[in-house]
Amino acid sequence: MEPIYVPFREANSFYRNLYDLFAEWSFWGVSPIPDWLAYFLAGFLIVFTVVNTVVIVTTIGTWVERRLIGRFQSRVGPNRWGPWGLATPIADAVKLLSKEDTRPEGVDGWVFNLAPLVFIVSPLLVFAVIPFGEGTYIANLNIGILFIIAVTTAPTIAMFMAGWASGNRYSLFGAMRGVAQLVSYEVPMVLSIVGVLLLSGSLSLVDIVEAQRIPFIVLQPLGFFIFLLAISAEMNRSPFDIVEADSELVAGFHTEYSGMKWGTFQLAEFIAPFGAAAIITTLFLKGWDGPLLPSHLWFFGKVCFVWFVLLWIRATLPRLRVDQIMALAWKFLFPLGILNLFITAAQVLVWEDPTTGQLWIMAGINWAVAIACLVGVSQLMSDKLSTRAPLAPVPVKGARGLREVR
Amino acid sequence: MYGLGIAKGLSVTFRNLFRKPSTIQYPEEAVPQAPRFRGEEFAWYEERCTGCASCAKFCPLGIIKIVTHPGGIDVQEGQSYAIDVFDIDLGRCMFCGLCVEACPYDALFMGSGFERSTYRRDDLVIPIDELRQAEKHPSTWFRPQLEAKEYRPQTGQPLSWEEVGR
Amino acid sequence: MTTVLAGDVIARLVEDFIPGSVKEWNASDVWVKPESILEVCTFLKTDTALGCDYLISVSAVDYIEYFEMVYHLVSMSNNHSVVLKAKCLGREDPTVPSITSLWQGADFQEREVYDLMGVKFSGHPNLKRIMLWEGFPGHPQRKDYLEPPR
Amino acid sequence: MPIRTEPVTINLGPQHPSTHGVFRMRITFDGEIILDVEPVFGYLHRGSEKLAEERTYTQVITLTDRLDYVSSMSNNLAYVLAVEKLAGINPPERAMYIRVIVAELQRIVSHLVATGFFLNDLGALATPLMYCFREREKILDLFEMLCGARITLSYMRVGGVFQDAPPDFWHSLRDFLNYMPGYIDEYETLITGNEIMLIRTKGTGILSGETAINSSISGPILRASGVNWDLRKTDPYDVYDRVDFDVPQGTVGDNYDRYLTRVAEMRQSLRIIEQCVDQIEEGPVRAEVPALVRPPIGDAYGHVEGPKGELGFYIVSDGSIAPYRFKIRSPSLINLSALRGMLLGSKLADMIVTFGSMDINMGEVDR
Repeated sequence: MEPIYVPFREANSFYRNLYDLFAEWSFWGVSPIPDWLAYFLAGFLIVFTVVNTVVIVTTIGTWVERRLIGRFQSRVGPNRWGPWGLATPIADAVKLLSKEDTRPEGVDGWVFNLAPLVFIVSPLLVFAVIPFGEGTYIANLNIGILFIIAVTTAPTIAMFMAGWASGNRYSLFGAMRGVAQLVSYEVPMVLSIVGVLLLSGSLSLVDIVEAQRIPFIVLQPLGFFIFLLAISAEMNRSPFDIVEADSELVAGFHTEYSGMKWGTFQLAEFIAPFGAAAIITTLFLKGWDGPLLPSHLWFFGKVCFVWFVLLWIRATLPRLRVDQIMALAWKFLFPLGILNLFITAAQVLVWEDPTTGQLWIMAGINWAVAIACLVGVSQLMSDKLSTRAPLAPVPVKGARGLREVR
Repeated sequence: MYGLGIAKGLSVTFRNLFRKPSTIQYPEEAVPQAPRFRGEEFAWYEERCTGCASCAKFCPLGIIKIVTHPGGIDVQEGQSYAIDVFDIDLGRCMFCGLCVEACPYDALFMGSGFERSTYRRDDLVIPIDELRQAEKHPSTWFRPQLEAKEYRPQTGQPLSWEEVGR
Repeated sequence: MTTVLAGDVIARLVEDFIPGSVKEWNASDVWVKPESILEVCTFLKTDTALGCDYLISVSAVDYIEYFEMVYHLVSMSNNHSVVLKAKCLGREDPTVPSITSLWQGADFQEREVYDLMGVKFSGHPNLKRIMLWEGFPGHPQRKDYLEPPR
Repeated sequence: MPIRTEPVTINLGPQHPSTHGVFRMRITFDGEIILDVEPVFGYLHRGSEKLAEERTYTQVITLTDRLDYVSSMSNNLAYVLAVEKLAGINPPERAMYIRVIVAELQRIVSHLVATGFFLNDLGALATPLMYCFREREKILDLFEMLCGARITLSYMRVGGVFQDAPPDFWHSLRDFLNYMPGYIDEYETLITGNEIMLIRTKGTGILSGETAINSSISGPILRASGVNWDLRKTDPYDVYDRVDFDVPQGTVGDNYDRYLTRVAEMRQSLRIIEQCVDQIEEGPVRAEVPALVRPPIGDAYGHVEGPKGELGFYIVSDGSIAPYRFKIRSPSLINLSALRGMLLGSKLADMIVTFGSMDINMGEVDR
């Protein structure tokens, strides 16, 4: 009887053997266990390992992040718990788990509780499609990139749920800002990804990595720049962390949370940079490919390097204002994204399957365009900066009255 | 130019990555104190103190409690009273050192401790016998004669009442 | 050096501009009738020779029989300072015209004087207590203020 | 078609990460734009003016430390100058030089704190703040060497300073003068050119010169609005007329100018300290003043150019050992009166930055 669905079609894939292993299992007298159970067990085993490795790497990541930011600020960082503070993540986890999970009154019940769960789903889902090494990935979807783009929009809803449910004005401010920012940064992100797709020709991440004879960062500098800004805006990382801007909105949408609910938010916020770094390595830095060392080490090394750059930016740069962030998205990244798209499309049209020589020409053109755009737009920005007319005070009829929106 | 300022800022923080962090691990390493440090282990020399209570009068918060009765060493010349109670309420003291400044006989000195913490408020009151038995490391605050001797209260030897006079 | 204008010089200037407003003067201060403070200050601010365009501080002193309002003014252009005083007799509710219309800086200082000393300022945009809460009984900085029994 | 919006009122409460102390603002927002600001304070009111009436002239010094708890040297200096004007005492030469050195050191400390927290309000995750505090610690060590305390110093007395500086104070001051300009350059490279900082602070929180003079603003905020008024130049006290320094000024009077003025003032303070250290000679540091000084009946107003602005003390004496009336002209309280004008129409993020750039110290506002 033909099994209903053969999940791992590739013959030699790692999961196929695992699935076969489970297929011959028999317990409680039921000789070969039903097909769907074997599939479920194999899948569960894989997903369980991947999710746990991601969470553990993130907890170690929190320790590394706090030590590194400490070093950036000429201080030492946590070093009390365990040797060099290595037990700090465990201590944090225990504290968060044992901390009282307060629920302020006037809070919209189950929306308040559901928000953290929805928030943590998306950074974890991203790892479903990412190829960690030569053949090791959970699923090689042929629409991998589309899946990632779809998944990275989930935090928008979670943010708004949290902001709205906690009934605190600062959270509502944070949630409104978060929704506006995430929605308006989807567009430049997708545009920069499309630039990469044009060159690689297929949506599946494995094919994108294989198509990169030259890492796409060299071929697509403008795309990489836009994608870096957009992805750090998606995760509310440093220059764009207006959602939980601690100097303005106390803690944004997760002000009213405490205990493990707050812990889930923080965990999601610390997983997101690893997810972003993984996407950047697969899309722009040729994923697992590299001479000598095994592919997993290359992948992990590149992810850590990109993660360090994100952290470095977080430790240094101040925050942009809400309207400046939106202006940056729509007036700066969006046109550049379209320009980058046109140029890449033209190049792909001109050279059908480009030889490495032609690839280098394309790289040269793209770099020239990128530098020209950055310098040109910066002149526009800087003289716009100096002539910024101060906002006139806003006339309002009565405090409670209607008000025309300009 | 757009981006150049940010790049320079990033280079500053990166350079700082390789500098020695300036944190001092407090319980293990102590912060070096200056000899004039106004701390809380008061050094009080009963031999020098005549019970004139000018320190109690001059303290802005009035937290020094002195009870004396005539009958000190040389009552005829009215030289000094016998002191029954001399306690300083550290719970309310702000370590301004005006009492040390007001003492005409150099009997009271600031100390250089700062780690006295207790669970009950009235344990913070230093009674007279504790002042008597305490090892006397007088701080050189407002005492130029100690400073002339290059005396280091944190590391030096305890001083007896003859050596601290003007 | 900020020269302190002599009392009689200012007194003469103010007297012939607003007759009957100056009460007395000494080496450096001028005492003025409380009701005419606003006119005197307008004169001090607008007059070109004096041109005191910078109000330093507004303070009140409680001399038991009367409250004395003290205004320190400085002219930035010709770098001289003027000290203007006014005695408001009686303790019940001394009122003095507010000078916030001339200098916006006086707003908080007058509210503080009202809050702590109890001198009312007629014409002040929102004369409310600034340091203490609304229902605080009495004005603590008066000499005869007794703490309510704990 | 008018969209029906409803203004929301937020209590930027006494307990908020960026109110630099216990300060509350009742703000009415329409979306992110501020419609109305109403500052509420008094949470830190300790009644220092009333307390001073029961303390002798020397005991009041400990009160003045706690006014602007970030610059206690300048507070002491202002008070001591007022009492000396009242009692007609002039301190010896060396004391005046030491006073100017320590007041300028305190100005650097206050400006470091102001700049550090200004960047923190901008969102720079405390990196510049940690650098500024690292330098501040070195100055506090100098103060500890000098008078035994780091924050509440009470170092000055009527008629001079209570004790001369120990010899190793001068060596470490010399080292400090050598390496500090390097650190200030480091802040400049980290912050001044930063485009995000430029976008966030240029053109926000504008305070024009006329409104500044009208609301009797003083200090770096006044000079950032282009008004050339610095007490150290217009009414020099101690030895400020013997040292030459220039007064940095801004043009537009927005947050960026205020930040630049403070950083430039730090450099000028270093210049002043260097000249004082060269010009100082040996000599007594305290005039012959009785411990319970009794100034004659009368009143006097002494002021000093503190880091936050003109800090003045109006003291009325009735001949007894305690001041009859002790009025503090606090620059932060008066600088607050311009806050409303600067914030109307700006956004929530600008409001935090503008409030940070005004460097208000609540100890001085509420007294």
